[in-house]
Amino acid sequence: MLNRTADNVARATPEPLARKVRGISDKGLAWLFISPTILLLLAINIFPLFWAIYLSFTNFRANRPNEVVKNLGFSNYQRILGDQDIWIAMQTTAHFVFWTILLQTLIGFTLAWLIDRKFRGHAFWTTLILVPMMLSPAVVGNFWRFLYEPQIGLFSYVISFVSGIPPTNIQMLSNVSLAPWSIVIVDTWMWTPYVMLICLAGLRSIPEYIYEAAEVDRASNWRQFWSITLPMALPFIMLAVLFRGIENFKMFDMVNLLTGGGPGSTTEVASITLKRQAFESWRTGYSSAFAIILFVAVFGLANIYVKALNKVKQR
Amino acid sequence: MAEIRVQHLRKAFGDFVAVQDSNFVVEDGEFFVMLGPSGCGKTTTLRMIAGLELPTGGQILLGGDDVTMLRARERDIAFVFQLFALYPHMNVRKNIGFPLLAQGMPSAEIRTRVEETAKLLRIDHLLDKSVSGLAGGDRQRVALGRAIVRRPKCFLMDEPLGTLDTEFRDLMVHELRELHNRIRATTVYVTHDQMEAMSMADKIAVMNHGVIEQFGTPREIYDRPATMYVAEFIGSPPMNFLKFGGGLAKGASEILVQGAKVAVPEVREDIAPADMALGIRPEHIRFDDASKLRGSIYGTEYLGTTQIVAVETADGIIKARVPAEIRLNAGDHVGLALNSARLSLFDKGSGRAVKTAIHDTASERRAQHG
Amino acid sequence: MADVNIKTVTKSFGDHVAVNSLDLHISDGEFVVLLGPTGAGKTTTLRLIAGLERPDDGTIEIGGHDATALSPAERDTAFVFQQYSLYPHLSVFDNLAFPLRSPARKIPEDRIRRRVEEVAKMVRIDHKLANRSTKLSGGEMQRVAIGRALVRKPAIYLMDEPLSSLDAKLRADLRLELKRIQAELGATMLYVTHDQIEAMTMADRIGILADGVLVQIGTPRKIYSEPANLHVAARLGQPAINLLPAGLLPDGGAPVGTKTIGARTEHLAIEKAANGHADGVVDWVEHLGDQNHLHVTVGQKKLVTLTDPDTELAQGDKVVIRYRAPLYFGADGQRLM
Amino acid sequence: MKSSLKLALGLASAALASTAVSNAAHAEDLTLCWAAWDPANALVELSKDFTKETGIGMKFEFVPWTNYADRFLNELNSHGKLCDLIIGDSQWIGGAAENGHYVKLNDFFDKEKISMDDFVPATVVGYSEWPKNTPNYWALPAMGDVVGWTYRKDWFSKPELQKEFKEKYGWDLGPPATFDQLKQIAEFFQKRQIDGKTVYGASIYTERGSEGITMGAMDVLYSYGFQYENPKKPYEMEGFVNSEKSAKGLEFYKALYDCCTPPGASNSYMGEGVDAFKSGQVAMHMNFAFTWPGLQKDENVGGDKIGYFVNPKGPDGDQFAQLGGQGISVVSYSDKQESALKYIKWFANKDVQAKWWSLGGYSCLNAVVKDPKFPASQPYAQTFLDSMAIVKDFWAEPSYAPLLQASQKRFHDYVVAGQGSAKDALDGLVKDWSQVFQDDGKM
Amino acid sequence: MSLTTAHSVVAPSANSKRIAGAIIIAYALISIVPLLWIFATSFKTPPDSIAYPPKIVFQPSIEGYCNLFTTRTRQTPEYINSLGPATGICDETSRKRNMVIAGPSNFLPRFVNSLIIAFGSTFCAVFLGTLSAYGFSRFKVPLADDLLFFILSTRFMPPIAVAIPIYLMYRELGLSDTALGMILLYTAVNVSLAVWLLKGFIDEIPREYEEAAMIDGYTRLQAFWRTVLPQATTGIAATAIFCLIFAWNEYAFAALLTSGTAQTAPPFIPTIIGEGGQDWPAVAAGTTIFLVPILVFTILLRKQLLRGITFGAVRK
Repeated sequence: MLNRTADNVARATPEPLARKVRGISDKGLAWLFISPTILLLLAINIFPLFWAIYLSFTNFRANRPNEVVKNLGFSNYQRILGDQDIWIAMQTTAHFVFWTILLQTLIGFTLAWLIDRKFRGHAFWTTLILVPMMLSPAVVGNFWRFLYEPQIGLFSYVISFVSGIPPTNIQMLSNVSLAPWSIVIVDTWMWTPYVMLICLAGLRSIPEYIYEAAEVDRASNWRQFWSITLPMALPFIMLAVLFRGIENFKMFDMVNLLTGGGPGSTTEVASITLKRQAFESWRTGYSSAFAIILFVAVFGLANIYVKALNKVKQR
Repeated sequence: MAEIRVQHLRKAFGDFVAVQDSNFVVEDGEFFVMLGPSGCGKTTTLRMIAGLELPTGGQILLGGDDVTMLRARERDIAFVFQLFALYPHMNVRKNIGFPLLAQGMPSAEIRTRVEETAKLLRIDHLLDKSVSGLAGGDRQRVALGRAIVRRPKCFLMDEPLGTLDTEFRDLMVHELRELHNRIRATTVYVTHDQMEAMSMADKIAVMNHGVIEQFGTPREIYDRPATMYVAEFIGSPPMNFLKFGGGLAKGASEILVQGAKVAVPEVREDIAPADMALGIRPEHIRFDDASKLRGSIYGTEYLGTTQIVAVETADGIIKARVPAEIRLNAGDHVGLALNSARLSLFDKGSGRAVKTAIHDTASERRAQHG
Repeated sequence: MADVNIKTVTKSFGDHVAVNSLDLHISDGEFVVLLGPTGAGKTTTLRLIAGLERPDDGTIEIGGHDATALSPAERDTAFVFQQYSLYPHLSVFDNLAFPLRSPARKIPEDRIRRRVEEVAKMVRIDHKLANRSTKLSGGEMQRVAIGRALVRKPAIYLMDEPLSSLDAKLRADLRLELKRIQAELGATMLYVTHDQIEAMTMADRIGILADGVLVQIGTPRKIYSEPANLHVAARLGQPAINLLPAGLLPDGGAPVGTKTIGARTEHLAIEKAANGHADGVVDWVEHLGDQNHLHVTVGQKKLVTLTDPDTELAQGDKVVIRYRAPLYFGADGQRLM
Repeated sequence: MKSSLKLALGLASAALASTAVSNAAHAEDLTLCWAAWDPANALVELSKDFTKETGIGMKFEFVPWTNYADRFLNELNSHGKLCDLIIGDSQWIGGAAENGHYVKLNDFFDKEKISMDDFVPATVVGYSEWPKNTPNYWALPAMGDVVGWTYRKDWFSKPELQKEFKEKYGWDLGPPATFDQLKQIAEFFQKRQIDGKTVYGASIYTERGSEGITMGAMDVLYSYGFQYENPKKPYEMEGFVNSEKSAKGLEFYKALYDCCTPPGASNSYMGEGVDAFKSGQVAMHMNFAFTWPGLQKDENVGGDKIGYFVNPKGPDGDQFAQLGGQGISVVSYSDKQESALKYIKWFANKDVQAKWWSLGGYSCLNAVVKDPKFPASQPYAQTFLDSMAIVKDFWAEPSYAPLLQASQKRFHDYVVAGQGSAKDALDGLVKDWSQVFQDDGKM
Repeated sequence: MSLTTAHSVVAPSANSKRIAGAIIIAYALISIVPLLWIFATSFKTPPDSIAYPPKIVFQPSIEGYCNLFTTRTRQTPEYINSLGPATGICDETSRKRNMVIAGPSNFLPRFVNSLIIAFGSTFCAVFLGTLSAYGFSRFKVPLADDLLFFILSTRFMPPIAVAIPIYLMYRELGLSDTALGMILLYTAVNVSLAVWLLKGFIDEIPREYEEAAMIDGYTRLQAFWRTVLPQATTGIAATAIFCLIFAWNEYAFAALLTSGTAQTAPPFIPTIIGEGGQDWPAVAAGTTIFLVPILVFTILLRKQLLRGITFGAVRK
């Protein structure tokens, strides 16, 4: 039953057109598609990275273009690793990373766990909770300074209202022992939603039938939480911790605008130190060395962590 | 082990009635299969028996106890899920041991029980493997292990072979049935695959739209389908229907189909004139040039020992299963001889089977209609 | 339509040889089914013909021309995939029209419309042309997928287990339909499946693939009744062929060198033992409805045959079993003539 | 989804087009960079005359003091073309001259007959010259500035407070002459209820990020006897920077911070000081003189309520004040240097300088400040003149930034965060500064 | 049988839903308070903004918005009176405070910069990302895993560390403080994320679609365009939101590598000051305007956003 339309319309690809159809070879296309990205990254990431490595062995200062650049060998590295202040900054960073992650994970997981009940309107409220993480840490961090003002700030007022402590005693940004918490609070406020989302993804990845299985296996709610919910969401929680860990290790904008590292040097995290050395003191070579050290540190820690994560995932 | 008694069970989700007034009894040690297409209410029924779903009405008795409104964990049942529902973060040993752990059994005892169970299922060599790396059949065995390790009152299985490859499925069907023969646990098994049901069940309930259409042994259901629906659902190819008209009188044993007289099992009830259907299984058709019931060959499907022959008659295509040696060509005219003793008669309107002599032998084991 | 000639084609992925020196000729208008288990090289063969993979060795001729080096678009084949057959972002109509809208074809839209409607009727989906392709049932989707292949008149239709994701009833329906359409169009078709029923019921010729090698090719009857070796014999038949060691039962006619005897239902005569002698015992009679299996134990071996539903044999009956022209296999697994 | 992508593209291209248009329209505009503060806003107002005269439009890039140095040194170091004219801080002059950021103005001055002798000498040295005290000019003195104090005259003159103060301290409440007196007054007002509000003693500089606390602490340290280096041996700091007297001065500054500043004033510089004074929180307020015109005009604390005094004397009677203020320079990376020079020429004009003073700027032109009518022209004019007479400035070295970094950290760690002793802080400072000079090869 | 599982007994009870809902709503409301406060402050007068206790009820004013867009200078009443009648409502408001509007502020150009740079870099990152994600997903690229890991690892660097050599490079190339420079930089930072996210999305689209198209007579490029892209739109949208959020909010690079011409809003807004310290109503007004686009995007594209985040999470 060969009818004519079929013949006309659907004839084999006509010979002269065959060449047209051939197009670019797969290999050519692969490189065409990939190379712009690779080139861009080479230009904007890799080349500068190698330049920074080179600079880290010199005394180059970007604000002294006319000076002779001397090769210092490893002395920049020695100076950094022997500098008390740098170690204090690293400690401050670790402290900040630890507490923000702890709080964000605890609160974020709890929120996710509650949202997973799927109460009426949960989608709307979830979206609302997400809003802080969409915002610019710099712009919002700056505004938090206003909220923290001891005499006029809303935060101090509310805390004072609730606790009865006079607002002038709630000097979040001035008090040496409160200032670190002021950045922890803002970071937690901003990024708990992020951890919550990843945890939510983790909880949602647990199929309901697993709970049904546990139900028929006669597991109590408590046992279900500890034996099913938590271990199955663990890879996600660990992932959230990884992401937040890397981000907070790099943290600059929010801290810079909130406390600027003060009072004294109590909130001076590594990025702030680096910024001061690189763009205020203009010790370019020295700060390049510091940058490389930071990079290696994050990279190393992240790698170790990812290995642990993969182990958890492959159980 | 215990008997399961379901009475007037009903489940509605809003306006949608998933299960309507179901009644059946699964006797102690019986392998009971609920068969039907997806959405027929079989899984919902199973989940209500398990306590994963609470019924809208009716009663469920487990070993004589009313468990209707108890949660799953308060009933002593085991459930095998379609997707196995293994705990992916635990190894085989922990998966099987989990129900015992949840019960608070000491770990030494758990260990011995798990190992016993694993040996029974021949997966003892896999105990310390991660479940994610297991092949489908082994996962299935682990799921079974988790179910039997606790020695519950009954097993409930929700299409447990649905995700396995066809080749493997046949193997598992036999294995499951063998396992049942060994431990003789009351089992309720849900499937949409009639082959599984026929191979394993002691009793089958065929469900459709929340209603049990027929309840009985596999042979009853195959040989004496209670409705046209059941007749069509079971069998491959399914039962052929030829329409005929007019009423039937009690005692009649002949009908007129397409102008041909066809002998049928003696009718046991009076039927007012209506559209009727004659049901013939493909294997009950022979080619006989003498027959007045005629048609032409539409196509054949060669199956080796047998072949399926599609015959175009005045009333549509009829499929016959005949030995493969018979050579037929498309377009050949043939006469169809029917095995009178095995024919079913249906009221086309209601789909209900007409009571005839084929029902005699089994009248006391009559299926309950829902 | 055209014939396809595959000559000594080999394709490896790393260490794994997917297709090993394959020779296959598909005549114009022929329906060839490649049957084999997962990993036998069926799909790779299709992909080689379509041009989605390049052979390591050998040539592929389509319609008499060497197509080995051509891109998929130039080869003019049509392919129905096992899964993911429809573009989810397009309607049924647009899915069907997609092959015709190839920029290389330049077919006017009104002719595309006519052709699509025609094909839609052929695969009985014309009432759903405006639907989103994601809103169809499994059977409808597969019809559209087949329809999409049919809108063109390519040199060959390549089908990769197009029915495997459907349930048994639908599969049976579409099987018949596909065969009908192929016959109507006089289409050349290479169809790949692991389902022996599909192969037996549809094929003009069946090719049995194992580990990348074409073990045997021939008509279904030939393959069924004269399998080349044990592997082929075991692939076809339901219940599966009984493979019994020589000497288990009296096998007078067995040729020299017989190691294994293959016996299907038609190769066995089973009767209730009249006097003391018996070869085996009936295990059980399995009533599967349309089939009834008789399970018999002979020594250590189990034997399954089809039986009449009303057989007089019952569990525990002692039986006498005799061969009726069974299949004989040598030590190397090859069938002995 | 397609539509939202399109929307994004549309937005982006529309935005591109709009800026392209606006850039083209103002191709000839000059951009002047300065700090964001009152005088800068006054300069905007003043510059309208320049545009009227020459047709050259003016754009302004103002950055708060806390970002000022950061941002513009970054801009200069990146050889950016943002600023054609820059009013750069006094300490930058060394680096800017040596690294070629500024256009040298000697030839231009000669050509246009602008004489540095016409300007207040301290401002010429402070804002224009590099190396110091040589006739190499890199800027035209633009804004004279110096740290001084304002106080609440209305509170000081309340009879009941005067009486109470006299009883407590034995001398009449009035502008302090010494730092000890200043602290007594501050203590007296700290947490006192005045007109139903809690008030505090003094607002001082405590800012950490840029230069705040250094400016404030130095303002005190100079008068306590602090010296940057051995006058006989450059860059020898041991015993000068960290002398006992210096330590006393720093201890005083911390004591003042601890006892008498408003709550939360741990990061306070010019802006925060103004806010504290304007909102009636503090009795005294350390700040650069530039703030005075604005405060004088303020409806709440200005007019009769405000008084001014020169930075008090130290224990030994020394009296110095921290120099502020800037010169205006032409950026050497600018494409519009000619127009920029035109602006400087216009700005050096006597009439413009007079209007500059009247709008709120501090002219450095002798003709303006030496005018006999000048001291009476504003209530703060005399205090300004007196303060300008005693100025000292921070390092103007090319390495001023790391030097400042070190003092910011050392001072803030000690004064605000309370770490270690004053001596420790100054010892550390000597160490840090020595390192900087070593890196520079000057030690 | 999705219908039935939704009613499972393991589903949370009505009571637990109520409690969970109450806690979540409470958290959501509390966490949104700072934003409401920013919004409210933007409509306060400067005195109201620093009142104690903080004013919840106040007379709304547009002074903050006026101050945001203008530069003002304090002058004597005599001088102000000499200028002639006020032009416009902002002028009037200023004069009430003895201020004169000296000119426009730099907020608008900075906002426009933000738009250009954020959308421009997002477009580039998504464009490049889609191409290379497709490349990595479909072709055998030598050292693909290493390349992918390398692409991702560039995100481990603290921005300040990256900024040092970029600063020097841009200085040499004349890219300092240019929109092009910032677009390139943000594209480079975002493209690594884009490649990873999009590769995940594209991996999910079965190859069979393109293969079918290629067999049907399309070239690979046409097949990519006609079959892969339309199916990847959700993924592309999700990726675009991420890139946009990053570029829109980025502060460190913007603060270090731009000073005016190409400066974006984030480093600018914290520098909005009044006569003293920060002019909080103006800062709040700027913050509000700055936050609006991202809020609108969040609400419009929340589904893609959720998918993107969780997807990124699931993949790694």
